[in-house]
Amino acid sequence: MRTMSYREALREAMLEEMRRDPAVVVFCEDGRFWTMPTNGFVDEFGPDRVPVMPISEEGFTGAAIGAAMTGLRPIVDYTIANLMYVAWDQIVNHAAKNRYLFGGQASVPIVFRAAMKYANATAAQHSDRPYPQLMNVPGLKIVVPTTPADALGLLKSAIRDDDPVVFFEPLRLWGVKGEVPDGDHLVPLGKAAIAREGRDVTVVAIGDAVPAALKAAAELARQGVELEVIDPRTLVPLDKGAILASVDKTGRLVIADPAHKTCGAAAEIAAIVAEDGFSSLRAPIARVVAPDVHPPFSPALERLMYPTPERIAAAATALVGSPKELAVP
Amino acid sequence: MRTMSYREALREAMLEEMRRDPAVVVFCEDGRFWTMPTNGFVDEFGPDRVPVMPISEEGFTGAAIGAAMTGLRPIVDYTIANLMYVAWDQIVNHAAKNRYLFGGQASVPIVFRAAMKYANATAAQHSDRPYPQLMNVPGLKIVVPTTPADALGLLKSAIRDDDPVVFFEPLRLWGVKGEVPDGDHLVPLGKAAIAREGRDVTVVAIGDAVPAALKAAAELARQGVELEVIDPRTLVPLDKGAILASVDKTGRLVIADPAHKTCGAAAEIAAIVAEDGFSSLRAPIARVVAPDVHPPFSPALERLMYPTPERIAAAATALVGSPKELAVP
Amino acid sequence: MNREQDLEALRRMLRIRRFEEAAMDIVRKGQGIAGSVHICIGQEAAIVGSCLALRDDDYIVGYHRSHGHPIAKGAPLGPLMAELMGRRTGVCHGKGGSMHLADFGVGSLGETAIIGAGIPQAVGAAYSARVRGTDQVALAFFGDGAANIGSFHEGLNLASVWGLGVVFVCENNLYAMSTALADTMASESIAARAAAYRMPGVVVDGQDVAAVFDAVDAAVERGRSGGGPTLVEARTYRYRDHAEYGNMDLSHRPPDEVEHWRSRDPVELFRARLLADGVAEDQLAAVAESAAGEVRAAVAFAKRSPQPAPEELFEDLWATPLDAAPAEASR
Amino acid sequence: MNREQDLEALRRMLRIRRFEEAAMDIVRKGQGIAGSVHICIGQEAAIVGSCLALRDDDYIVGYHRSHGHPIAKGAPLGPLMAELMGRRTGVCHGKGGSMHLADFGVGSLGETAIIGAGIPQAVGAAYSARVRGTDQVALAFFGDGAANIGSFHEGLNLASVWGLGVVFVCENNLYAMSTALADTMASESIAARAAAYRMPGVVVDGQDVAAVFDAVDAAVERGRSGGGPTLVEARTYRYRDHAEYGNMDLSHRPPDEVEHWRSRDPVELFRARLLADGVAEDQLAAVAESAAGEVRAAVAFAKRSPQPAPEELFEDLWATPLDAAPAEASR
Ligand SMILES: Cc1ncc(C[n+]2csc(CCOP(=O)(O)OP(=O)(O)O)c2C)c(N)n1
Ligand SMILES: Cc1ncc(C[n+]2csc(CCOP(=O)(O)OP(=O)(O)O)c2C)c(N)n1
Ligand SMILES: [Mg+2]
Ligand SMILES: [Mg+2]
Repeated sequence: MRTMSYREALREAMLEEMRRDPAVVVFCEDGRFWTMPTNGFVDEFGPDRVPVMPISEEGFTGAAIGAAMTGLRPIVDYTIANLMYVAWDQIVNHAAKNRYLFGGQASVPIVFRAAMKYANATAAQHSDRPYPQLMNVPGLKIVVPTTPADALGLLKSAIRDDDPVVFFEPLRLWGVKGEVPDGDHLVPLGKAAIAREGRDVTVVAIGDAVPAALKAAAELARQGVELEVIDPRTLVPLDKGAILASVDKTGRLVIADPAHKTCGAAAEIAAIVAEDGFSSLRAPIARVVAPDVHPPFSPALERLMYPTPERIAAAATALVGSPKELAVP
Repeated sequence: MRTMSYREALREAMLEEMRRDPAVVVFCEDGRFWTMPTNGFVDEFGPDRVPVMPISEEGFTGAAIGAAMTGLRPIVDYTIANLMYVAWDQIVNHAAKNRYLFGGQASVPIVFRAAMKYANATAAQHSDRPYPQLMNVPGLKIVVPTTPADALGLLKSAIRDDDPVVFFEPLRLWGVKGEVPDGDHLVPLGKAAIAREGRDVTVVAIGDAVPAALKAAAELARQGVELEVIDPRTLVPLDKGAILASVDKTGRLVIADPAHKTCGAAAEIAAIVAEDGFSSLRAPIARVVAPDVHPPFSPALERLMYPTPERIAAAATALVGSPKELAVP
Repeated sequence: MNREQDLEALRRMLRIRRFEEAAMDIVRKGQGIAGSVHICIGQEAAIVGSCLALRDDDYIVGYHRSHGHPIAKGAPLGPLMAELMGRRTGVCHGKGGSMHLADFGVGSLGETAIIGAGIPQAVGAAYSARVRGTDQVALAFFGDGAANIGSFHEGLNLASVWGLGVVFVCENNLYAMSTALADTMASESIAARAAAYRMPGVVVDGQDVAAVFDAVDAAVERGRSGGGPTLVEARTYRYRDHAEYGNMDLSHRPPDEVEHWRSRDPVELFRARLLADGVAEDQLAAVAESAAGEVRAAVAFAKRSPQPAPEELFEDLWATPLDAAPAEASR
Repeated sequence: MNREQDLEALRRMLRIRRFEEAAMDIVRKGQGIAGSVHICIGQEAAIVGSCLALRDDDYIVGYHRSHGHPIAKGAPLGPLMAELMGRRTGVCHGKGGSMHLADFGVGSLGETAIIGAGIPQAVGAAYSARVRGTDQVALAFFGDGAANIGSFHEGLNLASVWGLGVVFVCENNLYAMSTALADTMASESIAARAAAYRMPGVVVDGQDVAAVFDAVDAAVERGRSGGGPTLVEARTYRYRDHAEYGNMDLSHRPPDEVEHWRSRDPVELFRARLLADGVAEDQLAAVAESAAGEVRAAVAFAKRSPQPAPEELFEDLWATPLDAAPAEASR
């Protein structure tokens, strides 16, 4: 075991895969700058594999697609998830579609990295969590790791995957440290983690709602309510089996997600359970998500946006009836 | 009453509003061409209000935003919904956000028109139904009319609305004719239509799934199963009250939508009912939607994509148990 | 071009012409080509002259007016025609259709229905060649309408900054749908925009296949030897309206403009040149007959090919399937 | 500029300088400015020279390095500083913060955190003026990094084709974050790109407020009288690193480059010029004191302003609220 931060895990994953496979290249504005996880890569891998990047998201995303269809495996780092919108056409109309459109003649093995800067006082144009939009687009695999070990293992798997993978990183978690297995640590796409077992309420939590759900679970456990916290880790393909099995056990479902409510990942998970797990459900499904308003700049307002341990605990408690008084910090 | 096609209704709405308000302008590539609903407008309104449009979706969407913040009310016609992706940054990061970002100092009254060419053998890059993606973005009102009267009345309301409205038109319905009230016909945003009343199963249908659901309802009625068909017409704001009231009556819900399944409008409607209408539900919710695969070019394959009367009838029938044999054409 | 190349140029132009005539015939008769069909008749010299300057392993990327490009790059015609008819034997298994022909076997990386979007993809293919240590070049075809979209700007700048072997070939047919280029671009020429990226920009007579070949050949040479990208603007004209959507003709164009360009039919011009150069009438007739025969065979192949089976709807989406994840769920 | 304008130019440059110094001080002391703060100190002449050439009812659009623009356009400082502190009295009610200052009251249509995106919005404002029959012009500020993005290309082309009164002002501070312009653009200058749109492109010394004024004034005149758009490239330098995110300095820059530009401080240069021109030291001191006083008052206003109340999270999103729909539901 090693201890590293989420951010170090991202760097380590890219380093290991670039050493392993000369087809891996990195496209990132200011990717050589000291603030970036790829700082120094140019010295080891040379300017061809870490090219200087003009501010041209559409252009370099298209270039990554052309490169991927002809033998490379680009990692495209948008640095801020909102900047994907500038390249949306290339991601949605091309990266996601080209393999299908061309009858499988070529694959598009790209990893699109997108740090999500929400809860960081950068206001609406820099704080989005756009994975629900992309979940509606077939052809993209979508990952949101929440621990350093998963960041490492999923990023390495994503780089080796032959399909386009969009890799969303809650920037809040970049600084979090954790244990990481030694050796060539791979985490498969499409496999949920049971972050905590429990019998009373299933909490499917996404991104930094996972640590929030774990805090809520620790607090409620003291009151005799046991939450089962499931971290899907991969949103497409979603490990439906793990979610349905848990709801089958608990009969109650809370979905905690920092993305917007309408047509969010939480809506999809709720719909799946309302379709395929209806007979297990003993209570309404509850979504603990960001309201349908943009992240405001002001920290006094922005902290009202995202799932907190308190909001998750309150939703879970409401589903089981009301036990003793809550005291989540 | 007048009789007109959906396409004529679009033209009529724009004509009436441009005559009424000199601030209304139209941005459309080839908007003066005979194939377009705005053909001839330049003769009446002049080249300033119907300017020639280079192929610059990002640029002219940005220009529409600048114009809207300074007193105009642009109608931006993308002609094909997929082309919105090229302008996604301007739509999502700016049109939807600017009012909020600037503390309400200016509004962004734009209507974004987007014809959806699915079921038309134009393959994946021209056949998307991207409203679920935009439903996840606060700040945009979203409309999908299904009759000529609604196309007219909703487009006129959208043009008069002070917020950005995205107006999705299933191209399959452009040729459909229907009765339209005389005079200044307005349909309010945010109000569902009960397209058919029934007591057994609620079918919330979107876009050209509405005529499909009505066919299914007519067929099932002969077998004694009464579908209630709800056409939300506006997806944001969604008329939740109408949907919940219907499910409260029927206890069963089918959602029929030509958009992709994951994180689609159907997922949102399912989630709302699983949250707020759970106690009314007597059966699992069923989604009759496009599978998570791109629209293929080949008509032999593409016709398997979207909700048909048969698929809707089958889903509704499964929810009520199995009545007599079905014979939907 | 040498004599052999001359005849190959004629053959490929005729393949395109006959292929598209056959496609229009199928559309007209309702025999099974659905969707939007964009005919490039009139532009064959610009397309073929460009592709003949490439090696087999060089790359091309195209756009919605897509039939000519893979044909000019040497793709077999049967799977292309089957694709237009949406058959399972189509080069894209019926998934792409007329706007998305692609034949990776001959370096045709696909055509896109989104204006301008192929341009940066070609840049990426050239970048890929450099990283992989090959000297392949990449050629991007696009229309005049694409010169006003962001990807044009970003793609040309990237190629220039990275010093890549890309040839940007604009088939300037003067119109984007109904819109005249003169109304949407104030620049003197599209080629003049090359200066903004410090790359050479040349205008060439797009009806003269040899002139196009020469211009593109020089650009390819430059690109292959590390000299960076070039923008070539081929002035040409399409003889059909934007797409084959019924009762479309060129009636909204100035008649003398149409007349002028029709009198400069690229196939006729080149045939006349070859005759004047002393090539035997027979030889030309043989080339013409072989092209026509290939197209007849392609149509026959396409028509007898089966429709895709329903389960094929779900094929070709993923390289590694979605259910690859093991069932066990634990951290 | 006449003498009155000279003093106004100095006043506005000093407002910006003092305002940003105060903001940095608050950041450093952790007194309540969160998020990314991009300081434009060093670039004041480019900004003020541009805005002084505009009328009060003309429009400006800016970018992430946003403080200088509304100040130069004449916005009161208190609501700007309150915005940086996320207060309800902020010019954007605390919704926008440092990257999104806007004061529509003085024609400042907002700053955007998305590179290049403001450029076409300025074009739209100028278009709007024409449709509404006014002679307002619109000015777009953007950085050198923005010259490589699609919106630059599309925006300039649209303004040119439509013949609008837009002035495109590039504050070329030679870097985009850590990336030198020379590495991402092969063109000789940003101004040279104007030729691709048949508009004039001029390079001006961005440290000389009078030179900037003259260049922009001519462009505004041209735009206002129907002569179309102009691209002005002001060569300048920022004295802080990209943003105030702790331990950032200019250590990765060549020291003599930094030295050279620091020796050309736009405020110092202009003050020296005015003194040499015979303006009294007193008068300059009075201007300086008034600017400093305004900033002190702005800081005091911001600090004593209340935080927004929780329900304000939901305000300012819609012009017409979502629940406006009547309950009745029938066709
Ligand atoms: C980004 C984008 N905008 C608009 C369209 C609609 N459209 C299809 S073809 C076309 C005209 C293209 O003109 P040009 O590039 O000159 O090619 P041509 O058709 O003349 O060969 C337009 C506007 C599109 N497909 N993609
Ligand atoms: C479309 C987009 N790409 C990238 C970024 C990240 N980013 C923010 S500022 C910046 C550098 C901008 O440089 P320039 O335009 O020269 O302005 P300057 O910061 O030098 O004033 C970058 C890359 C962004 N905000 N938007
Ligand atoms: Mg053209
Ligand atoms: Mg800069």
